[in-house]
Amino acid sequence: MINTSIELPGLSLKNPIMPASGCFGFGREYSQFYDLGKLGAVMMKAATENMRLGNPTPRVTETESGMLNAIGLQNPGVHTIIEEEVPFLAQYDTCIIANIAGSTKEEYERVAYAFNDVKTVHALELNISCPNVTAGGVQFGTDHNIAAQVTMAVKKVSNKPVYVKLSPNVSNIVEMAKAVEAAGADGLSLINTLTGMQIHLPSKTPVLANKTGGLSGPAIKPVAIRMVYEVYEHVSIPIIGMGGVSTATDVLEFLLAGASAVAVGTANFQNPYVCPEIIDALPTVLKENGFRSVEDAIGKGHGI
Amino acid sequence: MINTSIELPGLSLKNPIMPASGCFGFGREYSQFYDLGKLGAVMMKAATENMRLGNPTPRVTETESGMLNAIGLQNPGVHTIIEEEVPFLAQYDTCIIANIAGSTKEEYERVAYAFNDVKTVHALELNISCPNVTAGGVQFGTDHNIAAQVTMAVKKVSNKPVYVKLSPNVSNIVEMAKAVEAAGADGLSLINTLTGMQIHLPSKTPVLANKTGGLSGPAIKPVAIRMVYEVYEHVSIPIIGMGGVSTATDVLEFLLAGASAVAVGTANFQNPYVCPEIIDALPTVLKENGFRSVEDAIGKGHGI
Amino acid sequence: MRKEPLRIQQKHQIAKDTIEMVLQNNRVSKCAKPGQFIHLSVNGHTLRRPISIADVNKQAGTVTLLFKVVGKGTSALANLHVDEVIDGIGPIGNGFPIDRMQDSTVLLIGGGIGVPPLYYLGKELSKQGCQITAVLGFQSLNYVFYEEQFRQLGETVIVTEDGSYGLKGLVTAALPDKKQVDVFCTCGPVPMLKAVTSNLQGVPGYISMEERMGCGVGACFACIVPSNNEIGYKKICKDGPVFAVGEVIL
Amino acid sequence: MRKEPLRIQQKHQIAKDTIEMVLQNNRVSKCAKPGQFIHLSVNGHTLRRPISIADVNKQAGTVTLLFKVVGKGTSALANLHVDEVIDGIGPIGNGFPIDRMQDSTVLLIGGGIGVPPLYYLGKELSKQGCQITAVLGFQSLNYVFYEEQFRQLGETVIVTEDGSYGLKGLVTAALPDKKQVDVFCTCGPVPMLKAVTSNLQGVPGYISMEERMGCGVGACFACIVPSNNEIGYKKICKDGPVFAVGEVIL
Ligand SMILES: Cc1cc2nc3c(=O)[nH]c(=O)nc-3n(C[C@H](O)[C@H](O)[C@H](O)COP(=O)(O)OP(=O)(O)OC[C@H]3O[C@@H](n4cnc5c(N)ncnc54)[C@H](O)[C@@H]3O)c2cc1C
Ligand SMILES: Cc1cc2nc3c(=O)[nH]c(=O)nc-3n(C[C@H](O)[C@H](O)[C@H](O)COP(=O)(O)OP(=O)(O)OC[C@H]3O[C@@H](n4cnc5c(N)ncnc54)[C@H](O)[C@@H]3O)c2cc1C
Ligand SMILES: Cc1cc2nc3c(=O)[nH]c(=O)nc-3n(C[C@H](O)[C@H](O)[C@H](O)COP(=O)(O)O)c2cc1C
Ligand SMILES: Cc1cc2nc3c(=O)[nH]c(=O)nc-3n(C[C@H](O)[C@H](O)[C@H](O)COP(=O)(O)O)c2cc1C
Ligand code: FES
Ligand code: FES
Repeated sequence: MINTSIELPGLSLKNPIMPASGCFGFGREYSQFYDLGKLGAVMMKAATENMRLGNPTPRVTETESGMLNAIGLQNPGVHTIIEEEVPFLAQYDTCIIANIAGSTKEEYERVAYAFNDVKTVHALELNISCPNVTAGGVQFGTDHNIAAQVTMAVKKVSNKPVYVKLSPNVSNIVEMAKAVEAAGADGLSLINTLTGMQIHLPSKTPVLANKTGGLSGPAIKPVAIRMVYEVYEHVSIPIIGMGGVSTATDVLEFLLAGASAVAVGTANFQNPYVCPEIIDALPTVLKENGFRSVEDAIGKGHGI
Repeated sequence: MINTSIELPGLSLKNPIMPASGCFGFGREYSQFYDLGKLGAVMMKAATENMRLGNPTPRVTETESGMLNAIGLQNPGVHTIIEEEVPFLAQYDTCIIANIAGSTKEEYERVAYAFNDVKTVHALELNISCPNVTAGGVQFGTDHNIAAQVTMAVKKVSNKPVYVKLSPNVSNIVEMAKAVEAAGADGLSLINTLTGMQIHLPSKTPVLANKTGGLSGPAIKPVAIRMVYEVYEHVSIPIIGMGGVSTATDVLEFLLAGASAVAVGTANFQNPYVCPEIIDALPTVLKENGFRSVEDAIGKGHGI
Repeated sequence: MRKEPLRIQQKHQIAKDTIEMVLQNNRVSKCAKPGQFIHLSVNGHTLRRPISIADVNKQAGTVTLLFKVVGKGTSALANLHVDEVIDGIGPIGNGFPIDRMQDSTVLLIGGGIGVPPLYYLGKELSKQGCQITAVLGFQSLNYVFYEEQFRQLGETVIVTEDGSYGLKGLVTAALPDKKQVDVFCTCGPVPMLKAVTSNLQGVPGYISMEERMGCGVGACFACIVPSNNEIGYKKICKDGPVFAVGEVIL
Repeated sequence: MRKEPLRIQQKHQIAKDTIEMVLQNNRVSKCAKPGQFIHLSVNGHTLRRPISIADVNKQAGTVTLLFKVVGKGTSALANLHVDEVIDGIGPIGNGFPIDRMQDSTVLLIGGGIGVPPLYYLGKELSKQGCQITAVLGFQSLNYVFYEEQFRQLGETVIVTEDGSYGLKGLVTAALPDKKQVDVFCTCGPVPMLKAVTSNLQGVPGYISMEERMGCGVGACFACIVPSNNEIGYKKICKDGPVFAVGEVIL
């Protein structure tokens, strides 16, 4: 028997697979396809203090082996999420990770604080890296001092473990990771989307109404693997890896690079069953590659 | 008749298409496939002061809609290039752009200086962005002060127009572009490769001997388009765009984003005839989209 | 909702760049309602393509899709062969509320690739005793399809932009008098939807909308349309693609 | 050098995971030399796959490739059907210098997917009056291929790693006495090449090498092997894949 369970701060995962934030809503839709209790965890769509309507449409477009999105953090606001969405997800035997975002440090604090009394939320994912919001987002995610300050502020008000989600759009990912680790982060999420653009030839304007969007999908996997690998060598907090995962072998690649768990984003759109399929395939892939457990594989791409 | 010619500092291009540095050697091999005189220009493989042997193998691997390479600037050294390679290329009716690299500012200066007397080389491309060399490369390419210093130093010793090739692995591409423009760059090349990694499951180590490599190909095109678009709005020097180009419509997308000419890299490996095929298709694509010339299309993705 | 294998039973080109595909899948054919769509996977493509259900044969266990080849995805679909299997999620969305239209006089207004869902709708409405009038707009003669099929449902007016067939102009030029219409149903590009709803102001109507989609099931917030409801928006894939006039802000 | 369309004339599985493909292209068949390879395009893949020419029929205008399905590219190739066309660049590279081996006793040593180029080589050497001995190593019985074909060229020893067929062990265990060999030609994984050349030290020999390739034509510097020459390296795709022993540093 291959042991796929893994213990991370705040998260007792039965397996290391979770849908990535923003690619799974609050789980309702995918619960039509399968029992969400199968998942290691669910990363909810970003929560901000108040309801946000997000960017104008078009908000998504396809690229080679990937896609661009500029949703703009649309969400019903943290209080509605806590009242209406968390209870739905909490019916399932899975961990819940709340992705939190804001335009100011204070907004991050208030959103984080709002989850304190929500026992069914196991951890926070601090989204300082959304490329699609003008205030906040990018600046927080690309300046290591500001990233550290937000992390520290959230840690102070929150009673949950905090995973900081880093932006890949930086010169030095290790510096960012070390800064938020020093600021008290319990874990890291790597990576958010790369900022990209596509121009629509017939209209001669960017396809996305927001002009730029976040590039996700298999196209970015090599960048994600590189960042997880580099960061793993410089931090001691666990990493949730993501970026282009669509198979159990992709998951193993992330584990070898140093991730302790793996999120699946864009691939849900292509195949709504991708998470349970990966969960079913993972033990065999681990076994074929000589591992007895998920734990066993973590960081094994770094040699001895 | 669609006019595909374009005038850039030092370069009278009959068309805006040129093979990208490192993907075409010094032209000899591809001259077996077609007349290099068809090309707008050729960007030669990087030249360093002395011969370099580069990284151990494996040096390339395939990724989804892309590839990783870690050649490590292997080249015969600037003097051999000038004596043996430039004269070969100079037989053809095309512009020659010399890509120059180094580990120190002084090496860049000496390599640039060496081309001063080579009349057949029309411009320099200053490669401050190669992710695959440990000394130099990355630091030069990700710190805007150092990038500006190298640019200034090279401009001082060189009598050729200098196009600075920027790395996409930065938090703020516009800041980099403005810094090198202020330092005297005559043009920009955007983008070099994104740093990535792939892990080989059977051996549980990175596929590339150098561990990390540069991601190129269609996968990165959205990042390249975004950077060209952003930089175009903030500089007044011309941009040579590149990253994932494999069709004439890709070329038009780069022109709309703000590129004045376009380089084709990885696509040469898949289709050795890709450059002449694009050159043949470009007039029709321009016409179908309502342009009478290449000039006409530049920057037209920015609205009026 | 499930992912379903749809076997291509027939494939025909029925107009310029326009493909008719009859797909075999019992479950989908049994539960498909007019106005719903299927989110089709295309090999080598990250995102699925939403295509409306244009007809259903419950006995044969088939659904018919009509689509125009406009880009890489639709041209890859058009190149598939009979007996190949397409992976589709569906039927998705809320269709036209046909129960509310029993025995009424219904005007169908379709533009280009907005025409397909109206055919299945028209057939079902006919069965319910509705009287159907259809106004269908196309770019030009080459693009006209399903004229005969619509004629069998009721009076049908064809409009082409260049006047190469039927009336010249836009569908709005050919709309009947409001008073003769109990309810209208329309599908097409947003400018057409706007023009139609303003022309038929006061008449109850339903519009079917399009937007670029990610998930196609309501999870990703890609296909939002502004609404006057308390949350300020609707999801086209989940709440639509059919909305009552006034439910969303065009 | 050109990009050539190669039409699949025959396709057979000849051993576990091992495909034999006969491809029609007059020009390639006319000029292919033993040891050269073809750089094959695979739909949906950025990089081409290098595969050796395993046999040639100049009359029929065909070349035969033998390849093992090891990853995505080779499995996509294996799934192609008769009459489909593969786009290949080639023949590429410098093959075995058969002119220099006339009338000699030649030992062929192949390991796994290193066996294919040796077959065409053996056939051409036979024609030139050479006496052939072949030592071919495979993982196990299931993987053995072309035994009969090689037997027709000369004495052939099969070695399997697990002893499930022929001799058990590595090819080096089955090499004949140096004195009986004028020249050897070998192709296989680098550890095998090393072992073989050290075992046959003093005997003139040629080795065919593999490396991950980008361009396949000498432009990208991906497929470098260190050499003692003045520039310090050779390109496998352009200068090789066949090198004289000592020409490159293994
Ligand atoms: C609910 C719904 C029902 C539809 N029904 C039909 C139908 O019955 N027949 C038909 O011909 N077309 C229909 N369409 C439009 C059809 O989905 C697009 O024409 C198709 O997705 C274009 O794909 P492509 O790859 O060929 O084009 P590309 O332009 O290459 O596509 C690029 C991306 O944009 C998306 N996209 C492009 N145009 C549209 C569009 N108009 N709507 C949504 N996404 C788009 C594609 O899905 C893809 O993700 C419908 C769209 C929606 C939303
Ligand atoms: C000159 C030469 C001749 C060859 N002749 C044969 C032959 O006749 N029969 C045969 O079965 N194989 C041969 N090979 C090996 C063959 O090229 C690889 O097995 C094949 O490229 C693997 O592709 P894949 O997509 O199935 O594997 P993947 O592992 O998915 O490939 C990933 C990438 O690595 C490259 N790669 C992986 N393994 C090798 C390898 N051993 N050599 C070079 N590139 C590799 C692939 O080309 C691709 O770019 C030869 C290789 C070379 C260099
Ligand atoms: C449509 C879409 C919406 C997203 N929304 C969020 C979000 O709200 N918060 C967040 O932290 N990341 C968001 N992301 C980023 C993903 O969580 C993930 O980090 C990224 O897509 C890379 O993974 P993938 O390649 O598997 O999609 C979103 C991604 C997509 C495609
Ligand atoms: C194999 C390889 C070698 C390269 N060598 C160089 C180089 O020597 N100098 C340089 O400036 N860029 C080099 N590049 C980067 C390309 O010139 C180009 O910027 C990049 O590959 C993006 O374009 P593409 O997606 O069309 O390949 C190299 C790229 C590849 C794939
Ligand atoms: S497409 Fe994802 S919510 Fe509609
Ligand atoms: S593969 Fe490019 S030089 Fe050999």
